[in-house]
Amino acid sequence: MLHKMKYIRWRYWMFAPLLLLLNGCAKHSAWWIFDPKGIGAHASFIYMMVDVGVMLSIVGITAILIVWFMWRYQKGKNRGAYDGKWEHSNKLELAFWGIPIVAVAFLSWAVAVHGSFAVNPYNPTVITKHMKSKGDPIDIDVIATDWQWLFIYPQFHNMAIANELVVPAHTPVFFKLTSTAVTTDFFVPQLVGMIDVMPGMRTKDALESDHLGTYQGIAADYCGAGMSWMLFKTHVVSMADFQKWAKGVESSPHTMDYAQFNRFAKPYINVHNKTPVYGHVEKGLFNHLLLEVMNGKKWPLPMFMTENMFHYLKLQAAEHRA
Amino acid sequence: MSHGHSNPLQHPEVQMASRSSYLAGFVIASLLMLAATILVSGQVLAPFALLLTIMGCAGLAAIAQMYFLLHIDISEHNIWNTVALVMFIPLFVITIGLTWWMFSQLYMRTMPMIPGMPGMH
Amino acid sequence: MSSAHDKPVNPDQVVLWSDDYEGHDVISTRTFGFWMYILSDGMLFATLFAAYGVLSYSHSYYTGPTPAQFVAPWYTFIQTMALFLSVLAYGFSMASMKTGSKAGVINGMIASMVLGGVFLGLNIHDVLRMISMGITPEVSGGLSAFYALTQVHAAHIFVGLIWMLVMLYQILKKGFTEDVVGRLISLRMFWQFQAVMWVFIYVFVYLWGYMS
Amino acid sequence: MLVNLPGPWSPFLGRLALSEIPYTNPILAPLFVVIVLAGIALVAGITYYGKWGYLWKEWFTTVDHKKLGIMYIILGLIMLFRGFIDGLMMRTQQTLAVGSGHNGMPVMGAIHGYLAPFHFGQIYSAHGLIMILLAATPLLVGLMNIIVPLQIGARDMAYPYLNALGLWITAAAVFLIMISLFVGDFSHNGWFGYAPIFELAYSPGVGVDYWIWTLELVALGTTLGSINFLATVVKMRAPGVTWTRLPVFTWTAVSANIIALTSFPCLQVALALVGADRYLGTHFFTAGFGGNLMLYTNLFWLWGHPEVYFVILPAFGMISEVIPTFSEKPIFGYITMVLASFAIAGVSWIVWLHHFFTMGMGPYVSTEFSVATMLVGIPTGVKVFNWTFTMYRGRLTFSSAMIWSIGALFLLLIGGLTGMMLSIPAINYMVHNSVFVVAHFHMMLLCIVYAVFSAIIFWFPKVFGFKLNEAWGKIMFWLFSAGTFLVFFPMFMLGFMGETRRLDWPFNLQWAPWFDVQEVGIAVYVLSVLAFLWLIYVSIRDRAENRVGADAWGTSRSLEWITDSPVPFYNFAMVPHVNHRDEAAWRRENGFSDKRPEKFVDIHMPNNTPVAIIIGALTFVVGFGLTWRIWWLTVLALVVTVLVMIYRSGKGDPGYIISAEEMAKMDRESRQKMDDGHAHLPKGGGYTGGTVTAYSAGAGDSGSSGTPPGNSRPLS
Repeated sequence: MLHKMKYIRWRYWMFAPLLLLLNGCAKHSAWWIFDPKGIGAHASFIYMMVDVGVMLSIVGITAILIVWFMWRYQKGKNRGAYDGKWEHSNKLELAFWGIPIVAVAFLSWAVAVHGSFAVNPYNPTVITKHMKSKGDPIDIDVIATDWQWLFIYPQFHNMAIANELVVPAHTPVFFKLTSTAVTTDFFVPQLVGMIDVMPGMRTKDALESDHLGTYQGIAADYCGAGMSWMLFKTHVVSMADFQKWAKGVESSPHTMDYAQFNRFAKPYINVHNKTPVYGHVEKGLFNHLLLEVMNGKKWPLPMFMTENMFHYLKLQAAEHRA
Repeated sequence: MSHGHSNPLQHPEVQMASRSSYLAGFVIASLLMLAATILVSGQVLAPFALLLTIMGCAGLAAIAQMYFLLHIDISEHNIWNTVALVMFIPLFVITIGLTWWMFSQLYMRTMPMIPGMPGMH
Repeated sequence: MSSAHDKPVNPDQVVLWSDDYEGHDVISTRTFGFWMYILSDGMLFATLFAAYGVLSYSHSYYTGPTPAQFVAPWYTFIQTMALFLSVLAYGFSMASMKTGSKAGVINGMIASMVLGGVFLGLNIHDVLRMISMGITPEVSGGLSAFYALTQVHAAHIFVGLIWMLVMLYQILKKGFTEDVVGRLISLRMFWQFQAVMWVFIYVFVYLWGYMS
Repeated sequence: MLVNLPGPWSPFLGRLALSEIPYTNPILAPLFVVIVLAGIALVAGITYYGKWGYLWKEWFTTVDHKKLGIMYIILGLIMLFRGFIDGLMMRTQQTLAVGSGHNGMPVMGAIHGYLAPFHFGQIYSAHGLIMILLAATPLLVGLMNIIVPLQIGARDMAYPYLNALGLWITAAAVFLIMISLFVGDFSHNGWFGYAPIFELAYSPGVGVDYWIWTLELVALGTTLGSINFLATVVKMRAPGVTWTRLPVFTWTAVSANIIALTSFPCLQVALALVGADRYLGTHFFTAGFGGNLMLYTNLFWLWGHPEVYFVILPAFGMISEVIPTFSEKPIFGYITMVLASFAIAGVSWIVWLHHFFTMGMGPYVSTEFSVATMLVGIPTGVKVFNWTFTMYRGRLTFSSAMIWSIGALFLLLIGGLTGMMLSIPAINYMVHNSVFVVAHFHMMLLCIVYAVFSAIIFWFPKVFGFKLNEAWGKIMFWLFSAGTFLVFFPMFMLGFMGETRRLDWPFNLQWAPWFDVQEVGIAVYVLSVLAFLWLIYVSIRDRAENRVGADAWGTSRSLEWITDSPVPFYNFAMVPHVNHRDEAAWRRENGFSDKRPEKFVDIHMPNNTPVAIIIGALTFVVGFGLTWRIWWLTVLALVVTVLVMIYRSGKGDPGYIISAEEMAKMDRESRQKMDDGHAHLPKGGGYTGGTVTAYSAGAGDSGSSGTPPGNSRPLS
């Protein structure tokens, strides 16, 4: 517990929310949504600003009106004239319906319709419209298990890496995603919005970033007790670095076939943040798993496996599983 | 409250029962179902035309039963029942229609046609 | 409404309490409430239909049989006629109530129960036949939805039959009191509504399933 | 056909075994002891004071809509507290757990914070379910139960027995979720459940079964209630209560109950299908065998979104009653207000997809639901404008009820602003499943809580005959508001910092300061709970000084304010003839406030019945038996339920008649008591904040000192 107390005291040194606010322009901003580094995330951010701008003007004026009326018509102060019969005005009611209708119409057209196509995860026009001038797109197959991520690169000798994602900058990346266990959600706050990852289903997402750096990826939907640890760092690196990294991974002696995947997919809480790499993955593993899950294959949980985390970690360690 | 004030058998909702209208509802619905069954078991029409036809049969039979059996009309004693039904019908349509539409899209987008997929007879 | 404020009110002519208000119509209130229950029951069926629609794609039947392989349209048509006749018999029973004929009501209701029993018996026979062929709800999502929709309807019929039994006893015991009459009318709506729902189940589940 | 859980099973006790009771848990075991001791003390106290007969006769078997409403509200407040404790535990877990390394408590089996993930999951699942369905819903249903019949001049609901049944079935659901604390566990999949994690393979315990049956029972109780409300308003209005004279609260109750009636069956189906998957081995929502896990989400939100408006609309109605009263003006734009309620109810049916924009549907489907969702903003905006302009040219009294309502307005503004962000797919992808969403819907739900507290303060004198303490009402408001700000402003910020929902271990240390602020906020909330308890205590202690007349606030508007406070069990000695939308204001302004009926007629009242509470208990047994798979118990309880219902049907309820002479006597006694009580009243009779125009100080109908006549007892 001593360790704990020390930890807490240290934490209060950084109890400075205002500093954090000012910190917004630093390289690793804490305000992930306000600091988008991916093209999709950036488009979403712009839409958010437009929407907030329009809505805030209405909501703000209303709030000011409420406060003003509260001040002006307070009983006994005689600041404003009392009219106990005034309960109707066609002009005002027209405005009350008109203002929201105009605002909603504008937002529907400018943000909802436009934005749904611009950042449509399957075919985001913000990324695809410039595609020719950019490099060849990269495909990545994403497989979520209980509770790990496996990223397969079909164009690079079907190599794979778990719990870490490396993508080149200035290059569109297209994901195919599925899960072998339960539903979860693929999310890299600074790069790309969420898309559900579902067993027996295949969803798609697309990402492009022009900013080198490391960004946090999250399993954003509840998928069981290991969810909080189901994280992956996303590294956006230059194409040259990416090629170099890929060379290294491809030469890894570890391979992932269906049998190996069965071991990999057993429930595992990634508390130690392990990121194993696989030089080669069985061809068509993604579709194979999709079919297996459709045929009812499961990697079920032992009962109450995370009721006692210490006990569970001991079990996990005893199995020597990566 | 009118407990025991009047003979319940004189209540308009008792008096609205009518053998002829029940019979009419029965005959119409039965004939429509018969027609649908004959069409389907004989497969005499192209699938889409057949589907439209039997949908028509179901719709008409349901309307006939609503009108002749359940007294869904605008008479004084049934107006509220009619209002309630009219309110519900769009919801039935929304529940079923929007769900089907949504899933027709979702299936296309989340279920890739993989060789060996179950159900691909 | 603001005009009402401005009108001068004559205190001698204003009515503040209604001394001839006899209260509400007990039977109508009961049947209206029951009609709303029926509509919410309709919503229940609508949800099941939505689920059935989603689970009636070819891959929903997994590797198991589709309705085209196990539905027998004419068998189910006989079921349909049994239900429609039962509803008709109940309608005639209600028509007899207009004149206060206890015998007419009871005879009609017994006929209705027998026909409803026939419907239910045919349904049980059909289910047993399917189960003996290995067509159970555990086989596929599509079959789960098929069973859910048809058997929820059958459960309604079962409840209706028990209700009729109770009403028979009440008619004999109490005669046509306000409560009994109100319940008989509610039961009439319930029973007729099952026929309406059956039209949709028959056409969209059985016939359409047989077609595709 | 039946699928049993993996693990031991016995025919007699099902899955129930001693090992299912978490007596080694260092939180639950002491809590259990405390609850048992408190229960024993309560039982002993009731026995000592000989109150069992009173409780049974006046409360447990009652069919009086006011008493049922009070019990609903008590139930709702208790569950609000339970849900709050869950919230406190969640906030504390995140505050302790944030950051890397091991910073947990081994004694609780947690490597981060003090809760292991499985426990944390249960806590937020219970929190959500309780707050929405067992706190907000009973509070709103309870208030509607008390006020709607009074506002339309009815003696009771259309089906008093059904009303009691709805309450006791809801109570059964409450018992079921409470017992899950001490016997077995609760679902860990969130209050709305995720497919396919609630399937047996991924949730092998009984937690999900508790969740299913609790929800099914609430759904049943609420559907029964909604039928009752609609029939009451359609069929039981007093003469003169035309559709354009219904108070706005009654209108919102109508629109809300239309939503409940139409949407709850969807929930019942969705959960029944989950149950079928778990109990019968069907494949509705499984990933394999042709099931479709997206279908569950669809069916659930098909109910879930209308449900959101089911809870918000009555809250809007309450605000619409409180603001005009304390602005001394009629509501601005009555017709638009009613239309807006129905527009919200209607649009609520075509927006549900916005709960799962991220599921991967195409831009066309997304756009349709996005635009539909934004359409909700139009009538809601209209309502806010109308409330604002009700205050315009008014004479505002900032009583505690009024400030709670104005607080609700501000929360609604924030909730609306953020709601418009979430309704747009392009934005939603970035904040969906983040705590930003959590903060948004807490704004909306707290808007309801604010409206409920406003309504409780506002209508308390009508039901109990005395006002709640104004000062403590305001203190509680400010504490509660400070808590709200401190908890939910950081939550919005954390959403922008990318924190997703349901993290039992928040991995990013940069979030830590905000968690600490939230923890402080929770502490302030605890103070507001204490303030509430003190508010109740002082108000009851000083009740003699706070007695009120019929028109408790002096500026009240709708029909319920013309009858005595506390409302006698027969509501109105004579059914009123309604001449104006704001009948109480109209009578006051034309000098009829002191007019009492001169002629009486026989009235018919329903009898009390023990059947409702018996059926409630039986439904609890059914739920418990199903949860633990004790088949004989389930079947037995179901059969007995049916037999009890048949018995009740055969027995019927003849009710009883109060003769005209008796009625005249009771009304005379009521007037006598009122005259006695008058001496206690502050001058003017109404709200003590100042003189009230258009209200004659000497008005007769101000204050009955307590005991209403007849076989009813005072509620205080």
